[in-house]
Amino acid sequence: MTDEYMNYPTIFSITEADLDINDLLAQITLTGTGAAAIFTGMVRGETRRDDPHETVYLEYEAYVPMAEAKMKQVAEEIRQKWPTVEGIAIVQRVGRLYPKTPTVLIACTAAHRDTGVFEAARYGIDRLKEIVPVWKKEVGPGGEEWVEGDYLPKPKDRP
Amino acid sequence: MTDEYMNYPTIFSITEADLDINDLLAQITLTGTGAAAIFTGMVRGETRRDDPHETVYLEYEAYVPMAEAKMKQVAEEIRQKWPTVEGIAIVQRVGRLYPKTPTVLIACTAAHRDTGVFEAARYGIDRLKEIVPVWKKEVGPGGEEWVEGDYLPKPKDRP
Amino acid sequence: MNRIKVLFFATLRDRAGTKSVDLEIPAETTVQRLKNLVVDEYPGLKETMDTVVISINREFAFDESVVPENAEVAMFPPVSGG
Amino acid sequence: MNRIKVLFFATLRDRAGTKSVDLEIPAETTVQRLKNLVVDEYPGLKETMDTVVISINREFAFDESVVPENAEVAMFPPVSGG
Repeated sequence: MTDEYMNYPTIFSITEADLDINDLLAQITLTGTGAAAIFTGMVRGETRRDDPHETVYLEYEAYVPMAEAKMKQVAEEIRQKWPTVEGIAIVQRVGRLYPKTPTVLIACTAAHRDTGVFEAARYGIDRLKEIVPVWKKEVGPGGEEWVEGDYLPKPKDRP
Repeated sequence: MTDEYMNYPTIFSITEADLDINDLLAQITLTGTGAAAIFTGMVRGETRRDDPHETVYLEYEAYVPMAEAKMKQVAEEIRQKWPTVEGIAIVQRVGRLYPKTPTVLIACTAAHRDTGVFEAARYGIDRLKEIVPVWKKEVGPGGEEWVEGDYLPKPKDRP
Repeated sequence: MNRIKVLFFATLRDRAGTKSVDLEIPAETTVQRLKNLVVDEYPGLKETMDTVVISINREFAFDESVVPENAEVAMFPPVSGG
Repeated sequence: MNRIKVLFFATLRDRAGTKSVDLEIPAETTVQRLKNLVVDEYPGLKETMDTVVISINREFAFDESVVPENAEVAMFPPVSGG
Protein backbone atom coordinates (compact mmCIF):
# COMPACT_ATOMS: atom_id res chain seq x y z
CA MET A 1 0.00 0.00 0.00
CA THR A 2 1.20 3.51 -0.73
CA ASP A 3 1.56 6.27 1.83
CA GLU A 4 -1.71 7.77 0.67
CA TYR A 5 -3.55 4.99 2.45
CA MET A 6 -1.39 4.93 5.58
CA ASN A 7 -4.13 6.02 7.91
CA TYR A 8 -6.87 3.95 6.33
CA PRO A 9 -7.63 0.78 8.29
CA THR A 10 -7.64 -2.54 6.46
CA ILE A 11 -8.82 -5.57 8.39
CA PHE A 12 -8.65 -9.07 7.02
CA SER A 13 -9.06 -12.27 8.91
CA ILE A 14 -9.90 -15.94 8.77
CA THR A 15 -11.66 -16.83 11.99
CA GLU A 16 -13.69 -19.51 13.71
CA ALA A 17 -15.49 -16.89 15.81
CA ASP A 18 -18.91 -15.30 15.22
CA LEU A 19 -18.77 -12.30 12.87
CA ASP A 20 -19.46 -9.18 14.92
CA ILE A 21 -20.56 -6.67 12.29
CA ASN A 22 -21.02 -3.84 14.80
CA ASP A 23 -17.45 -4.23 15.97
CA LEU A 24 -15.96 -4.63 12.48
CA LEU A 25 -17.79 -1.54 11.28
CA ALA A 26 -16.53 0.49 14.24
CA GLN A 27 -12.97 -0.55 13.39
CA ILE A 28 -13.21 0.89 9.87
CA THR A 29 -15.12 4.07 10.76
CA LEU A 30 -12.92 7.18 10.74
CA THR A 31 -13.75 10.75 11.71
CA GLY A 32 -14.49 11.58 8.08
CA THR A 33 -16.57 8.46 7.41
CA GLY A 34 -20.23 8.95 6.54
CA ALA A 35 -21.17 5.78 4.67
CA ALA A 36 -20.55 2.05 4.74
CA ALA A 37 -21.58 -0.70 2.34
CA ILE A 38 -21.42 -4.15 3.85
CA PHE A 39 -21.93 -7.51 2.21
CA THR A 40 -22.46 -10.66 4.22
CA GLY A 41 -23.03 -14.18 3.00
CA MET A 42 -24.86 -16.80 5.03
CA VAL A 43 -25.27 -20.56 4.92
CA ARG A 44 -28.49 -21.36 3.06
CA GLY A 45 -30.46 -24.18 4.63
CA GLU A 46 -32.46 -24.50 1.45
CA THR A 47 -31.32 -23.75 -2.09
CA ARG A 48 -33.89 -23.39 -4.85
CA ARG A 49 -31.81 -22.22 -7.82
CA ASP A 50 -30.03 -24.61 -10.22
CA ASP A 51 -29.84 -27.87 -8.29
CA PRO A 52 -32.41 -27.50 -5.46
CA HIS A 53 -31.29 -29.12 -2.22
CA GLU A 54 -31.18 -28.86 1.54
CA THR A 55 -28.08 -28.20 3.61
CA VAL A 56 -27.51 -29.41 7.15
CA TYR A 57 -24.21 -27.56 7.54
CA LEU A 58 -21.17 -26.40 5.63
CA GLU A 59 -17.63 -27.21 6.65
CA TYR A 60 -15.23 -24.43 5.61
CA GLU A 61 -11.47 -24.71 5.40
CA ALA A 62 -8.83 -22.24 4.30
CA TYR A 63 -5.17 -22.19 3.31
CA VAL A 64 -4.79 -19.55 5.97
CA PRO A 65 -1.53 -17.71 5.19
CA MET A 66 -2.28 -17.55 1.46
CA ALA A 67 -5.92 -16.58 2.12
CA GLU A 68 -4.73 -13.67 4.26
CA ALA A 69 -2.29 -12.57 1.56
CA LYS A 70 -5.03 -12.74 -1.09
CA MET A 71 -7.48 -10.81 1.11
CA LYS A 72 -4.84 -8.11 1.40
CA GLN A 73 -4.57 -8.13 -2.40
CA VAL A 74 -8.35 -7.78 -2.77
CA ALA A 75 -8.24 -4.77 -0.42
CA GLU A 76 -5.42 -3.22 -2.44
CA GLU A 77 -7.33 -3.77 -5.69
CA ILE A 78 -10.34 -2.03 -4.14
CA ARG A 79 -8.18 0.94 -3.11
CA GLN A 80 -6.73 1.17 -6.61
CA LYS A 81 -10.18 1.18 -8.21
CA TRP A 82 -12.00 3.34 -5.62
CA PRO A 83 -9.43 5.67 -4.02
CA THR A 84 -12.22 7.31 -2.01
CA VAL A 85 -12.73 4.15 0.04
CA GLU A 86 -11.47 4.69 3.58
CA GLY A 87 -11.74 1.52 5.68
CA ILE A 88 -11.97 -2.04 4.39
CA ALA A 89 -12.81 -5.21 6.33
CA ILE A 90 -12.68 -8.67 4.79
CA VAL A 91 -13.49 -11.59 7.06
CA GLN A 92 -14.06 -15.26 6.28
CA ARG A 93 -15.38 -17.52 8.95
CA VAL A 94 -14.28 -21.17 8.81
CA GLY A 95 -15.24 -24.40 10.56
CA ARG A 96 -18.65 -26.03 10.76
CA LEU A 97 -21.35 -23.46 10.01
CA TYR A 98 -25.08 -24.00 10.13
CA PRO A 99 -27.89 -22.39 8.09
CA LYS A 100 -28.52 -18.66 8.69
CA THR A 101 -24.98 -18.15 10.02
CA PRO A 102 -23.04 -15.27 8.44
CA THR A 103 -19.88 -16.78 6.93
CA VAL A 104 -18.19 -13.93 5.12
CA LEU A 105 -18.15 -10.15 5.33
CA ILE A 106 -16.83 -7.40 3.08
CA ALA A 107 -17.28 -3.86 4.29
CA CYS A 108 -16.09 -0.61 2.73
CA THR A 109 -16.43 2.85 4.23
CA ALA A 110 -16.12 6.29 2.66
CA ALA A 111 -17.06 9.90 3.37
CA HIS A 112 -20.16 9.73 1.15
CA ARG A 113 -22.33 6.97 -0.28
CA ASP A 114 -22.00 8.10 -3.90
CA THR A 115 -18.26 7.47 -4.09
CA GLY A 116 -18.31 3.79 -4.97
CA VAL A 117 -18.76 1.97 -1.64
CA PHE A 118 -21.51 -0.28 -2.98
CA GLU A 119 -19.51 -1.16 -6.08
CA ALA A 120 -16.38 -1.68 -3.96
CA ALA A 121 -18.12 -4.13 -1.64
CA ARG A 122 -19.60 -5.98 -4.60
CA TYR A 123 -16.20 -6.18 -6.25
CA GLY A 124 -14.68 -7.41 -3.00
CA ILE A 125 -17.02 -10.36 -2.58
CA ASP A 126 -16.78 -11.30 -6.27
CA ARG A 127 -13.00 -11.22 -6.08
CA LEU A 128 -12.86 -13.15 -2.79
CA LYS A 129 -14.81 -15.93 -4.48
CA GLU A 130 -12.21 -16.05 -7.25
CA ILE A 131 -8.82 -15.83 -5.59
CA VAL A 132 -9.00 -16.36 -1.81
CA PRO A 133 -8.21 -20.03 -1.09
CA VAL A 134 -11.18 -21.14 0.98
CA TRP A 135 -13.32 -24.21 0.28
CA LYS A 136 -16.51 -25.60 1.66
CA LYS A 137 -17.91 -29.06 1.93
CA GLU A 138 -21.67 -29.27 1.99
CA VAL A 139 -23.31 -31.77 4.28
CA GLY A 140 -26.92 -32.54 3.44
CA PRO A 141 -29.52 -35.12 4.43
CA GLY A 142 -28.14 -37.47 1.76
CA GLY A 143 -24.40 -37.16 2.24
CA GLU A 144 -21.54 -34.75 1.79
CA GLU A 145 -19.93 -33.11 -1.18
CA TRP A 146 -17.26 -30.48 -1.83
CA VAL A 147 -18.69 -27.35 -3.42
CA GLU A 148 -16.92 -26.77 -6.72
CA GLY A 149 -15.65 -23.34 -7.61
CA ASP A 150 -15.22 -22.52 -11.28
CA TYR A 151 -12.59 -19.80 -11.48
CA LEU A 152 -9.10 -20.72 -12.66
CA PRO A 153 -6.59 -18.04 -11.61
CA LYS A 154 -4.56 -16.33 -14.30
CA PRO A 155 -1.20 -14.56 -14.16
CA LYS A 156 -3.08 -11.23 -13.70
CA ASP A 157 -4.42 -12.57 -10.39
CA ARG A 158 -0.99 -12.20 -8.86
CA PRO A 159 -0.56 -8.75 -7.30
CA MET B 1 -48.01 -6.08 0.44
CA THR B 2 -49.29 -9.00 -1.59
CA ASP B 3 -49.51 -12.56 -0.38
CA GLU B 4 -46.32 -13.37 -2.24
CA TYR B 5 -44.36 -11.51 0.41
CA MET B 6 -46.31 -12.80 3.38
CA ASN B 7 -43.43 -14.69 4.91
CA TYR B 8 -40.77 -12.12 4.15
CA PRO B 9 -39.82 -10.03 7.17
CA THR B 10 -39.90 -6.26 6.88
CA ILE B 11 -38.54 -4.27 9.80
CA PHE B 12 -38.76 -0.52 10.02
CA SER B 13 -38.16 1.61 13.03
CA ILE B 14 -37.26 5.02 14.35
CA THR B 15 -35.27 4.54 17.51
CA GLU B 16 -33.08 6.30 20.04
CA ALA B 17 -31.17 3.08 20.74
CA ASP B 18 -27.83 1.91 19.30
CA LEU B 19 -28.18 0.17 15.94
CA ASP B 20 -27.39 -3.51 16.45
CA ILE B 21 -26.54 -4.69 12.96
CA ASN B 22 -25.94 -8.30 14.03
CA ASP B 23 -29.40 -8.49 15.51
CA LEU B 24 -31.14 -6.72 12.62
CA LEU B 25 -29.46 -9.00 10.12
CA ALA B 26 -30.52 -12.10 12.06
CA GLN B 27 -34.11 -10.85 11.97
CA ILE B 28 -34.15 -10.70 8.16
CA THR B 29 -32.23 -13.93 7.51
CA LEU B 30 -34.48 -16.79 6.38
CA THR B 31 -33.63 -20.43 5.72
CA GLY B 32 -33.18 -19.67 2.03
CA THR B 33 -31.10 -16.53 2.56
CA GLY B 34 -27.52 -16.56 1.29
CA ALA B 35 -26.66 -12.88 0.84
CA ALA B 36 -27.22 -9.53 2.49
CA ALA B 37 -26.32 -6.02 1.38
CA ILE B 38 -26.33 -3.49 4.17
CA PHE B 39 -25.88 0.26 4.04
CA THR B 40 -25.17 2.29 7.13
CA GLY B 41 -24.62 6.02 7.43
CA MET B 42 -22.61 7.59 10.23
CA VAL B 43 -22.14 11.07 11.65
CA ARG B 44 -19.06 12.61 10.06
CA GLY B 45 -16.92 14.56 12.51
CA GLU B 46 -15.16 16.19 9.61
CA THR B 47 -16.58 16.95 6.16
CA ARG B 48 -14.22 17.82 3.32
CA ARG B 49 -16.51 17.94 0.28
CA ASP B 50 -18.44 21.07 -0.78
CA ASP B 51 -18.44 23.24 2.34
CA PRO B 52 -15.67 21.78 4.58
CA HIS B 53 -16.52 21.89 8.27
CA GLU B 54 -16.37 20.09 11.58
CA THR B 55 -19.31 18.60 13.42
CA VAL B 56 -19.60 18.22 17.17
CA TYR B 57 -22.89 16.33 16.99
CA LEU B 58 -26.09 16.02 15.01
CA GLU B 59 -29.53 16.30 16.53
CA TYR B 60 -32.04 14.15 14.62
CA GLU B 61 -35.78 14.43 14.80
CA ALA B 62 -38.54 12.60 12.97
CA TYR B 63 -42.25 12.89 12.32
CA VAL B 64 -42.50 9.37 13.66
CA PRO B 65 -45.83 8.00 12.44
CA MET B 66 -45.35 9.39 8.93
CA ALA B 67 -41.68 8.29 8.88
CA GLU B 68 -42.77 4.74 9.70
CA ALA B 69 -45.41 4.82 6.96
CA LYS B 70 -42.86 6.11 4.44
CA MET B 71 -40.30 3.47 5.45
CA LYS B 72 -42.96 0.87 4.80
CA GLN B 73 -43.51 2.45 1.39
CA VAL B 74 -39.76 2.34 0.63
CA ALA B 75 -39.76 -1.38 1.52
CA GLU B 76 -42.74 -1.99 -0.76
CA GLU B 77 -41.06 -0.12 -3.61
CA ILE B 78 -37.97 -2.31 -3.14
CA ARG B 79 -40.11 -5.46 -3.28
CA GLN B 80 -41.80 -4.25 -6.45
CA LYS B 81 -38.48 -3.54 -8.15
CA TRP B 82 -36.52 -6.55 -6.82
CA PRO B 83 -39.00 -9.37 -6.17
CA THR B 84 -36.08 -11.66 -5.21
CA VAL B 85 -35.40 -9.61 -2.09
CA GLU B 86 -36.41 -11.59 1.01
CA GLY B 87 -35.93 -9.56 4.20
CA ILE B 88 -35.73 -5.77 4.49
CA ALA B 89 -34.70 -3.69 7.49
CA ILE B 90 -34.90 0.10 7.54
CA VAL B 91 -33.88 1.83 10.74
CA GLN B 92 -33.31 5.49 11.51
CA ARG B 93 -31.76 6.48 14.78
CA VAL B 94 -32.80 9.85 16.23
CA GLY B 95 -31.67 12.08 19.09
CA ARG B 96 -28.22 13.53 19.70
CA LEU B 97 -25.63 11.54 17.76
CA TYR B 98 -21.89 12.03 17.83
CA PRO B 99 -19.27 11.45 15.11
CA LYS B 100 -18.66 7.84 14.08
CA THR B 101 -22.10 6.76 15.31
CA PRO B 102 -24.21 4.76 12.83
CA THR B 103 -27.43 6.71 12.31
CA VAL B 104 -29.29 4.83 9.62
CA LEU B 105 -29.38 1.31 8.24
CA ILE B 106 -30.91 -0.28 5.16
CA ALA B 107 -30.41 -4.02 4.77
CA CYS B 108 -31.77 -6.33 2.09
CA THR B 109 -31.37 -10.09 1.99
CA ALA B 110 -31.86 -12.60 -0.83
CA ALA B 111 -30.92 -16.15 -1.75
CA HIS B 112 -27.99 -15.03 -3.93
CA ARG B 113 -25.89 -11.89 -4.22
CA ASP B 114 -26.49 -11.44 -7.96
CA THR B 115 -30.23 -10.84 -7.60
CA GLY B 116 -30.18 -7.12 -6.88
CA VAL B 117 -29.46 -6.84 -3.14
CA PHE B 118 -26.78 -4.19 -3.62
CA GLU B 119 -28.99 -2.14 -5.94
CA ALA B 120 -31.95 -2.61 -3.57
CA ALA B 121 -29.99 -1.30 -0.56
CA ARG B 122 -28.70 1.62 -2.60
CA TYR B 123 -32.22 2.44 -3.77
CA GLY B 124 -33.48 2.19 -0.19
CA ILE B 125 -31.07 4.75 1.24
CA ASP B 126 -31.56 7.11 -1.71
CA ARG B 127 -35.31 6.90 -1.29
CA LEU B 128 -35.18 7.30 2.49
CA LYS B 129 -33.32 10.55 1.98
CA GLU B 130 -36.10 11.77 -0.32
CA ILE B 131 -39.36 10.83 1.34
CA VAL B 132 -38.90 9.75 4.98
CA PRO B 133 -39.58 12.78 7.21
CA VAL B 134 -36.45 12.99 9.35
CA TRP B 135 -34.33 16.09 9.81
CA LYS B 136 -31.02 16.86 11.41
CA LYS B 137 -29.54 19.92 12.99
CA GLU B 138 -25.80 20.14 12.86
CA VAL B 139 -23.95 21.49 15.86
CA GLY B 140 -20.40 22.58 15.16
CA PRO B 141 -17.69 24.57 16.92
CA GLY B 142 -19.22 27.79 15.57
CA GLY B 143 -22.92 27.25 16.15
CA GLU B 144 -25.84 25.21 14.95
CA GLU B 145 -27.70 24.92 11.68
CA TRP B 146 -30.45 22.74 10.20
CA VAL B 147 -29.17 20.57 7.37
CA GLU B 148 -31.18 21.37 4.26
CA GLY B 149 -32.56 18.60 2.12
CA ASP B 150 -33.27 19.38 -1.51
CA TYR B 151 -35.95 16.93 -2.64
CA LEU B 152 -39.49 18.19 -3.08
CA PRO B 153 -41.98 15.30 -3.06
CA LYS B 154 -44.21 14.81 -6.07
CA PRO B 155 -47.57 13.08 -6.42
CA LYS B 156 -45.72 9.90 -7.51
CA ASP B 157 -44.12 9.78 -4.04
CA ARG B 158 -47.44 8.75 -2.56
CA PRO B 159 -47.84 4.97 -2.53
CA MET C 1 -65.61 25.47 9.62
CA ASN C 2 -63.32 22.46 9.97
CA ARG C 3 -61.08 21.84 12.94
CA ILE C 4 -57.57 20.71 12.00
CA LYS C 5 -54.18 20.34 13.67
CA VAL C 6 -51.00 21.64 12.06
CA LEU C 7 -47.61 20.24 13.13
CA PHE C 8 -44.33 22.05 12.47
CA PHE C 9 -40.94 20.34 12.21
CA ALA C 10 -37.29 21.38 12.08
CA THR C 11 -36.74 24.96 10.87
CA LEU C 12 -40.48 25.54 10.67
CA ARG C 13 -40.95 24.65 14.31
CA ASP C 14 -38.09 26.95 15.29
CA ARG C 15 -39.55 29.80 13.24
CA ALA C 16 -43.13 29.26 14.35
CA GLY C 17 -41.97 28.94 17.95
CA THR C 18 -44.39 26.05 18.48
CA LYS C 19 -44.67 22.35 17.64
CA SER C 20 -48.31 22.49 16.65
CA VAL C 21 -51.41 24.61 16.46
CA ASP C 22 -55.14 23.81 16.30
CA LEU C 23 -56.93 25.81 13.64
CA GLU C 24 -60.48 26.29 12.41
CA ILE C 25 -60.53 26.66 8.65
CA PRO C 26 -63.34 26.99 6.12
CA ALA C 27 -64.59 23.76 4.53
CA GLU C 28 -62.94 23.05 1.15
CA THR C 29 -59.77 24.94 2.10
CA THR C 30 -56.90 23.92 -0.16
CA VAL C 31 -53.31 23.42 0.92
CA GLN C 32 -52.36 26.58 -0.96
CA ARG C 33 -54.94 28.57 0.97
CA LEU C 34 -53.91 26.93 4.25
CA LYS C 35 -50.31 28.03 3.71
CA ASN C 36 -51.51 31.62 3.50
CA LEU C 37 -53.61 31.26 6.65
CA VAL C 38 -50.60 29.84 8.51
CA VAL C 39 -48.31 32.62 7.30
CA ASP C 40 -50.88 35.17 8.50
CA GLU C 41 -50.63 33.56 11.95
CA TYR C 42 -46.84 33.02 11.87
CA PRO C 43 -45.20 35.65 9.63
CA GLY C 44 -41.77 34.13 10.38
CA LEU C 45 -42.74 31.16 8.17
CA LYS C 46 -43.26 33.30 5.06
CA GLU C 47 -39.85 32.69 3.51
CA THR C 48 -39.98 28.93 4.16
CA MET C 49 -43.15 28.54 2.08
CA ASP C 50 -41.39 28.25 -1.31
CA THR C 51 -39.84 24.92 -0.38
CA VAL C 52 -42.18 23.73 2.34
CA VAL C 53 -43.38 20.13 2.23
CA ILE C 54 -46.94 19.49 3.36
CA SER C 55 -48.54 16.29 4.51
CA ILE C 56 -52.19 15.59 5.28
CA ASN C 57 -52.84 12.62 7.51
CA ARG C 58 -49.22 11.49 7.09
CA GLU C 59 -49.23 11.51 3.30
CA PHE C 60 -47.75 14.12 0.97
CA ALA C 61 -50.23 16.76 -0.16
CA PHE C 62 -49.99 19.39 -2.87
CA ASP C 63 -51.29 22.90 -3.41
CA GLU C 64 -54.63 21.82 -4.86
CA SER C 65 -55.32 19.15 -2.21
CA VAL C 66 -58.33 19.93 -0.03
CA VAL C 67 -57.78 19.74 3.73
CA PRO C 68 -60.45 17.50 5.30
CA GLU C 69 -62.16 17.85 8.69
CA ASN C 70 -59.96 16.70 11.60
CA ALA C 71 -56.89 16.54 9.37
CA GLU C 72 -53.44 16.16 10.86
CA VAL C 73 -51.44 18.50 8.63
CA ALA C 74 -47.65 18.76 8.88
CA MET C 75 -45.40 21.45 7.46
CA PHE C 76 -41.69 20.80 7.18
CA PRO C 77 -38.59 21.48 5.09
CA PRO C 78 -37.29 18.91 2.57
CA VAL C 79 -36.14 15.91 4.58
CA SER C 80 -32.49 15.52 5.58
CA GLY C 81 -32.36 12.22 7.42
CA GLY C 82 -30.02 9.34 6.97
CA MET D 1 17.79 -32.19 -5.97
CA ASN D 2 15.54 -29.62 -4.25
CA ARG D 3 13.53 -30.33 -1.14
CA ILE D 4 9.99 -28.96 -1.27
CA LYS D 5 6.73 -29.36 0.64
CA VAL D 6 3.41 -29.93 -1.13
CA LEU D 7 0.13 -29.15 0.65
CA PHE D 8 -3.22 -30.58 -0.46
CA PHE D 9 -6.59 -28.95 0.26
CA ALA D 10 -10.26 -29.91 -0.03
CA THR D 11 -10.95 -32.70 -2.58
CA LEU D 12 -7.24 -33.09 -3.27
CA ARG D 13 -6.51 -33.76 0.39
CA ASP D 14 -9.32 -36.31 0.52
CA ARG D 15 -8.06 -38.04 -2.62
CA ALA D 16 -4.39 -37.95 -1.63
CA GLY D 17 -5.28 -39.16 1.84
CA THR D 18 -2.79 -36.70 3.34
CA LYS D 19 -2.53 -32.98 4.10
CA SER D 20 1.05 -32.64 2.88
CA VAL D 21 4.10 -34.45 1.62
CA ASP D 22 7.80 -33.59 1.54
CA LEU D 23 9.39 -34.29 -1.83
CA GLU D 24 12.82 -34.18 -3.41
CA ILE D 25 12.61 -32.98 -6.98
CA PRO D 26 15.23 -32.18 -9.61
CA ALA D 27 16.41 -28.58 -9.82
CA GLU D 28 14.53 -26.56 -12.48
CA THR D 29 11.41 -28.71 -12.16
CA THR D 30 8.39 -26.88 -13.59
CA VAL D 31 4.90 -26.92 -12.15
CA GLN D 32 3.77 -29.05 -15.11
CA ARG D 33 6.45 -31.63 -14.33
CA LEU D 34 5.68 -31.50 -10.61
CA LYS D 35 2.03 -32.33 -11.30
CA ASN D 36 3.17 -35.50 -13.08
CA LEU D 37 5.48 -36.44 -10.21
CA VAL D 38 2.66 -35.95 -7.72
CA VAL D 39 0.22 -38.02 -9.80
CA ASP D 40 2.85 -40.81 -9.94
CA GLU D 41 2.86 -40.76 -6.14
CA TYR D 42 -0.92 -40.29 -5.70
CA PRO D 43 -2.74 -41.78 -8.70
CA GLY D 44 -6.09 -40.77 -7.16
CA LEU D 45 -5.24 -37.16 -8.00
CA LYS D 46 -4.99 -37.80 -11.75
CA GLU D 47 -8.49 -36.67 -12.66
CA THR D 48 -8.26 -33.50 -10.53
CA MET D 49 -5.25 -32.21 -12.47
CA ASP D 50 -7.23 -30.61 -15.32
CA THR D 51 -8.67 -27.97 -13.00
CA VAL D 52 -6.11 -27.97 -10.19
CA VAL D 53 -4.88 -24.63 -8.90
CA ILE D 54 -1.23 -24.45 -7.87
CA SER D 55 0.50 -21.98 -5.62
CA ILE D 56 4.20 -21.60 -4.88
CA ASN D 57 5.05 -19.81 -1.67
CA ARG D 58 1.44 -18.68 -1.34
CA GLU D 59 1.16 -17.12 -4.79
CA PHE D 60 -0.53 -18.54 -7.88
CA ALA D 61 1.83 -20.45 -10.16
CA PHE D 62 1.35 -21.75 -13.70
CA ASP D 63 2.57 -24.69 -15.73
CA GLU D 64 5.84 -23.07 -16.83
CA SER D 65 6.75 -21.73 -13.36
CA VAL D 66 9.90 -23.30 -11.92
CA VAL D 67 9.62 -24.67 -8.40
CA PRO D 68 12.41 -23.22 -6.24
CA GLU D 69 14.35 -24.89 -3.42
CA ASN D 70 12.39 -25.11 -0.15
CA ALA D 71 9.17 -24.08 -1.89
CA GLU D 72 5.83 -24.41 -0.15
CA VAL D 73 3.66 -25.65 -2.98
CA ALA D 74 -0.10 -26.04 -2.58
CA MET D 75 -2.51 -27.94 -4.83
CA PHE D 76 -6.21 -27.28 -4.56
CA PRO D 77 -9.47 -27.10 -6.53
CA PRO D 78 -10.92 -23.75 -7.67
CA VAL D 79 -11.87 -21.85 -4.53
CA SER D 80 -15.44 -21.96 -3.20
CA GLY D 81 -15.41 -19.70 -0.14
CA GLY D 82 -17.72 -16.90 0.80
